[in-house]
Amino acid sequence: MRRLPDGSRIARAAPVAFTWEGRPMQGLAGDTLASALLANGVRVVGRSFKYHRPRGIFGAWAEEPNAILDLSWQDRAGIARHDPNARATMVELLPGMAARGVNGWPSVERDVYGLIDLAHRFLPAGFYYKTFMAPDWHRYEPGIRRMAGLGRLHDSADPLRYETRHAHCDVLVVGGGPAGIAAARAAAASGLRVMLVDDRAAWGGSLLWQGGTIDDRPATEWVADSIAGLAEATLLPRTTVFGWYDHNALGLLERRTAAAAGWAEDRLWHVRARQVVLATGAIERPLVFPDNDRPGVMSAAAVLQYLREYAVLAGERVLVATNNDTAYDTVLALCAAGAAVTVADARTDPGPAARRAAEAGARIRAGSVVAGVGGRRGIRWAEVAPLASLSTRERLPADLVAVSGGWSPAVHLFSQSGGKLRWDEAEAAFLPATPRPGQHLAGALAGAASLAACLAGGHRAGLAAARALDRHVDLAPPRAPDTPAPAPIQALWHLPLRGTRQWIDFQNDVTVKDVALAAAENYASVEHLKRYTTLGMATDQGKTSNVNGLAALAAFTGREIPQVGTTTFRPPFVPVSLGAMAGLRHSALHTPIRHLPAHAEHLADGAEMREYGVWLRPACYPRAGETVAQAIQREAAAVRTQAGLFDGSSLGKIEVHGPDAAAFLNLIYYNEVATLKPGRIRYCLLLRETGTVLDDGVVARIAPDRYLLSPSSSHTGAVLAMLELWHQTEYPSLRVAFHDVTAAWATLAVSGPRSRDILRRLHTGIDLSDAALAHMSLAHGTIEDLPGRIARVSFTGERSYEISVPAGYGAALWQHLLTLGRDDGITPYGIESLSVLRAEKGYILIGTDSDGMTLPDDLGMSGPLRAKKVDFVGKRSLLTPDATRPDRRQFVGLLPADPGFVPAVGTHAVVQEGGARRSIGWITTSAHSPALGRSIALGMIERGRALADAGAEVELFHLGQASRAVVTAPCFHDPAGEKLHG
Amino acid sequence: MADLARHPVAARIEAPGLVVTTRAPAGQWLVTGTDMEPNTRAGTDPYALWLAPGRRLVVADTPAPAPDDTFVSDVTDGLVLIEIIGSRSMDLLAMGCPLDPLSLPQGACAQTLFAGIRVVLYRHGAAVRMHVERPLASWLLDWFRQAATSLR
Amino acid sequence: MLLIPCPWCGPRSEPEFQFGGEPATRPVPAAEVSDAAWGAYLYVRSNEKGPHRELWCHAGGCGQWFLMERDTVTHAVLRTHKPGAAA
Amino acid sequence: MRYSFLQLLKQGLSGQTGWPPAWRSPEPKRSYDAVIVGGGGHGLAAAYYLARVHGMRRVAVLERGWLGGGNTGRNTTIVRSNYFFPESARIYDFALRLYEGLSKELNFNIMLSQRGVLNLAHSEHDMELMARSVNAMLVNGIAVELLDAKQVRAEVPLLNFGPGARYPIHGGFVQRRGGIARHDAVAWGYARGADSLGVDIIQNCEVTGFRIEGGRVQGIETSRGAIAAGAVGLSVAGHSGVLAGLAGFRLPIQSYALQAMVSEPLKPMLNTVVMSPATGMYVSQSDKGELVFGGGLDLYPSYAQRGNLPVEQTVVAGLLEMFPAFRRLKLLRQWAGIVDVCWDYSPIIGPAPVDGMYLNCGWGTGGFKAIPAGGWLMAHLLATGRHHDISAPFDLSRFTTGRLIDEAAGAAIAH
Repeated sequence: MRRLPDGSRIARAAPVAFTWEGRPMQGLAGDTLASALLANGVRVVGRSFKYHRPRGIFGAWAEEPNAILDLSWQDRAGIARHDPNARATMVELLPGMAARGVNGWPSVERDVYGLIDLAHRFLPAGFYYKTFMAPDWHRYEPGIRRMAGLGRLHDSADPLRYETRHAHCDVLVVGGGPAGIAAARAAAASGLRVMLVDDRAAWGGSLLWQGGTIDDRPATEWVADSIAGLAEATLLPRTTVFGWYDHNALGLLERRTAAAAGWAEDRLWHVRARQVVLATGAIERPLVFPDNDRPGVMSAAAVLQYLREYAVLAGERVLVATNNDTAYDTVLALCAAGAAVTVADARTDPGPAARRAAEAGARIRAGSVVAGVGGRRGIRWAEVAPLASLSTRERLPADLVAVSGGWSPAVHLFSQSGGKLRWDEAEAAFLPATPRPGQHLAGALAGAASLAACLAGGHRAGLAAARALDRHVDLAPPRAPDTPAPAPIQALWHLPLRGTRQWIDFQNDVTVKDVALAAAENYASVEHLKRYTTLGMATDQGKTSNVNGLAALAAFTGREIPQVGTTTFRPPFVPVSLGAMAGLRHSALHTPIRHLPAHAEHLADGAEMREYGVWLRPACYPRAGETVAQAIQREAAAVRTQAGLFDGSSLGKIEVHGPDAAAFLNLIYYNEVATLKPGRIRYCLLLRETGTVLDDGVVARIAPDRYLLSPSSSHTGAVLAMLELWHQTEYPSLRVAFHDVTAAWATLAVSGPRSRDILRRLHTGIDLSDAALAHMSLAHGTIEDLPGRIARVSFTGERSYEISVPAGYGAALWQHLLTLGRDDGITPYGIESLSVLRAEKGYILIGTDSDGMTLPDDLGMSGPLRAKKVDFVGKRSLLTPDATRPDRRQFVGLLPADPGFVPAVGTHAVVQEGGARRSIGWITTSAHSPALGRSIALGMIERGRALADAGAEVELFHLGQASRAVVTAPCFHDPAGEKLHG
Repeated sequence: MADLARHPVAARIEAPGLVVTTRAPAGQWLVTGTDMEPNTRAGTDPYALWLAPGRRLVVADTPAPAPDDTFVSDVTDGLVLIEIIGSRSMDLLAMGCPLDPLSLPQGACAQTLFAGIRVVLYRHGAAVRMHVERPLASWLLDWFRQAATSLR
Repeated sequence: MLLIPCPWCGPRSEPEFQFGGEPATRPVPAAEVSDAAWGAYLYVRSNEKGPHRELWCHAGGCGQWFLMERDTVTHAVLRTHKPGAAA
Repeated sequence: MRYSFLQLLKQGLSGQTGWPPAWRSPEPKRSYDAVIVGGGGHGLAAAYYLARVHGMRRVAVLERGWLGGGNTGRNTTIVRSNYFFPESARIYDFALRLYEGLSKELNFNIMLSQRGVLNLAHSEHDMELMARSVNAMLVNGIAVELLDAKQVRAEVPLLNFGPGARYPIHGGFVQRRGGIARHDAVAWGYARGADSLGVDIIQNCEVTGFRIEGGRVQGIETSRGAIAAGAVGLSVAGHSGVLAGLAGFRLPIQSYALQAMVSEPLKPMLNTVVMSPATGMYVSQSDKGELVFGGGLDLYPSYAQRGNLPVEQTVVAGLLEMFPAFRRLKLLRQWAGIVDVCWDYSPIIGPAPVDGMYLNCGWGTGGFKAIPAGGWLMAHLLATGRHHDISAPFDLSRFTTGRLIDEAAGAAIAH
């Protein structure tokens, strides 16, 4: 193996320094890591998964099964990057790259674990299902896990951002080879929005190394002109279309050469295309023969590509083994480069291509195959034998065996789109059957065997795509000289040689014997074969092994290949970095969060902000040296004794308007709302059709045809969707409309005995007397010259006023109220403090005290079920046997036997039944109550109300600790509510 | 009488070929009543954006009286107007929204998801305008700040 | 990634929509509905393999509910229409 | 032939050519005492226990495609029994206990790796709900531990404890006996066991109709001829609605795609199963070194075993929020099973509306971990015609009485 002085695009490019296994080496600008390694004579690049046999570079692009390396480098922005499983054939060589082999110790060149191969007789496919059972798998698993896996995760977190981009086009052409370019050219001529995508850096696909003439010019000139002519189109080189999703949506991964600082070069594209042309080419199949996994056995097409594109001669004494004509391009190129070439062509009459090769100096062995190779970390010799008598061997010195077993069209995307495959006996390949709607197939994918056929097929596909979008174009198709039809391929699978080891899946070490074993044990479905032997489950996903595997299975089960069929093609076509899949959705940008209008003020006042539902809200306002718990107690006490200020702006505000507003809401809400008088407010529940409580909140009637609903902060979206659903589908004739104005208003609550004294200092036209503004009523008016309203609603149990002004003024009103109330000890309080206060009152918090099974009666609210005649949402569910059984869990208070002990939320109440504990419910809220000077709790307990009436004591259980508590009514403070009405 | 100050949500984000700024419209109203052609914009100042059958958002750049219709809610402070202008604005939109820009000519408007958030999107002269709920504005502007660095 | 034609907004991408279950008319009045009939209304589904009648909401767009007939195997959208319109 | 290390050595000396078929591929007989439709884990386990526990010999399993090819071969292989309600705890822990002895019982290594299943809490509210669940489990006799943030970090250092975390980790709870098992091996182990006891496993045999007379099932029409049956069991997961339709009734089931993904294989780095309902993902590392991860359902009914891109990206975004170090790893493959989801996320086990026909379905996202119990209880139904007391609460009638077993509501987290 050596670099030739010239004869390729990059032969005289600038040198690029890199290291392999710590050893400095030199490649050229434009090399892949694989071509650079070959140029430096590196044979062994890895070790196989099970037997740790040496592995060398086999292919030249996405099909590569062996060269999976640990790669560290600095990207063009100087950021340290690492890829534990980099496919060397698809890595563009950059200065300073450090590559290392994986899965070998101390190195892949000299791997101690290679000794395992000596025991290969006792380690067939699926051996681990038949042993490792005594004492049990846990004894053996750690060792097996250390042996498995390829690269190692560096713990250096990847600091980069990954970009996602959506795009739309009329015609997406996948594949920038001759067929794809011809299709894009034809489609673009109609003025349609065309997108042409290819996973290589340069356009032309196989033309890059196969040459040929198009329109009487070198193919590369035609490529350059065509690409230049596609200036209007979106051209995406270095981009792999990795997945076909519903309705012509495709996922693309672009490997940019440059990205802005802080951004990864990977960019994910979502493309929606009205028409798609698939010109994804084909993948060469290896031949299957004894020890065909040795480093130095390579794909014939890859050898040609390394020679023509990277000026790397992969061997001096070459045996080319083939069953079809395509390998002869490689033979001619090798002869021209001065290599000694012998060809073993399985066909007895290989035809004109073989004659041309002989004239070029190659020795032809017709009707022959490669029957074996010698050498462990490289090829020393190869044996050729007539197919008809495999035992008569001719040993040839060789340092390279280039193999071609035929070509499998890259049907991955076509199959993902739901396309069915058909076995073509003449081509010995699975070809796409009928294209899916909006889909056109061209080139080698569609079985085109010559450059002329590719160009014609691509052109036709481009025109067909345009025609499907009512664009008719007449454009002359590109022409290539007609080449004589190739001599037919002769299907050649594994060789009938007993006692030999013939590889099908190089990376996962699956041999022909393994397929025979699977067939013998009746793992006879192709899907069983894959899972039992792990054939095609490695990081190349069977690109070079699947067809050889199922052909072997067909032979061992007496079936034809089409009867065996293929396994399912799944995205992604090539592995895609998880960072690219997630895009910008990480850290703060992972999921949106809502801020209150007075957000900045809360931070300034030292609030401990926490996420509640989708809002960021103050939990409490710890002062210097205060713990959160102390702050909560202080704030709660202040509200009980003086006054507190709370930001309730996140509470839902849905305006409902229309002549049928009252009638409609009455059909939805559990409580009676049609009789509510304007200016009055009622606490109501909303049920799901299953009768369970979706949300609670207050309903205020503004006018005969106007209501204001106030669902809880985290349920506003669900409530609005529910109202729209019932109105649009069940009651479309009712004249009512809903406006979600939650974000338009700031709502601040002043609560406590001194609350009204503070509000009197507020300049407002609203009459604050109890006569004019009783508890559970509201009034509109100006507040400091701003349009607003004041509602007397309390969740603390104290006299409370909720003041609403346009959201832009929320911050200023917060400061203003603090100033007005300073002399009355006004104290900002957060949600955790509010939770203590509402717990003292036994007020329910939906989603904390209740859960997805709670019915209204469980919360002690059975009135409306009896009173309301209309069929409100969920009504019938309140009459089922389960809804009316006596042992349901009910909402109650609990006073711990030890007043100083606050039982943890989530503590269960238990009873002893038959020597075992049974849970009869749990604590949903608990706190030390400043008002009572002791611990209190709320919970849902079976037959809770009866226990409360009897003042019964229950046993509590939390993480093994027992305690006791008396069951009480939920309200611990001012049960008559005198403070509210005052 | 205290003169309470109004705190708008304001931001300006610049990158090569891109300027993202917040605007404070004089008025925004959620209106139910007369219908209009779905997903279109009518009028220049004030102008109306279709939201649903029989529902529109009326936006006034300069002070104007509230619209007169069956059901009007003033949401001036409830929505933040973000304006995106510059040669790279389409690239930025393509990062956040699956909508095809061609389906948004002058005179069209669309309610869609941008960075996962519901927005109203439409062209306004050379710029693209976007209304987002006030509480989500700061998060979305943070998204713009981070996304814009990809254009440097 | 489904492309769903909202009856008002035209074709939009899947994340803008929410599946709302199979359309069913609620048996009324509550007092005359058997437990079995009510259980069937709440929980039993046709769950067709193939063309399937569904309720959807263009939640990320105009917020409207609409009916869709969709093939649950191929995901082809056969038709969408406004509620109440020709079912 | 018994599987053992010695047998491997003995066979090794003769080129591993002496192994018998793991199961036969018999032609279907004209009649059986019991026929189970669905050759996944649940169906094969039911057939095994019918023969093993109830001594029945004329039993068949009919599989439309290849055995173990449905959800059994498409899930993320997690086994656990950390459930909220006593009825759920009993059935899932019964399954876990059976799993613990299954390799020996079947003489087939199912690679049960009880490495612990860790659920994460991302707020104080989460921790409170978690305490409720943990206590419920302890009372149900399921050993679980509540952990604080420090303990979680010690267990899984790779987790995101960084300052910019959108979902800070406040703690979690772990079931040590939970873990993963090799899903294919469970299907193959049961198939081999059942076949060895005389059960006919008939693949590529699609049920096209039922012969029902007098409200009782008499036989089954299939793509390979008619088969008479004394009793019929349905275990076809996502296709339960289709089979029910053929038998003339409907089920409270909606079929959804549930996606799963694997990364490229890496050296060992994650030794626990980690679940984070809030970020919508769960993950473990397979013995081959791949990260196996999944998340919530695709949000609309589907019988297409592929899943959609938005949910896939949401799951990956959740995985990376919990494990930022994984950003550079690459996705190797993505697929989906079709899961049969009930309103209360609990299974349906018991008699079907047609006499002589029995249901074991509705497992939704939790079917794999329950295979041994589902099989055992279905066998009991088919053999005796009556419920075992563990399966009784999961009878179809609960959707009429309203007595649902709503695990999602109980634990307040989607499981």
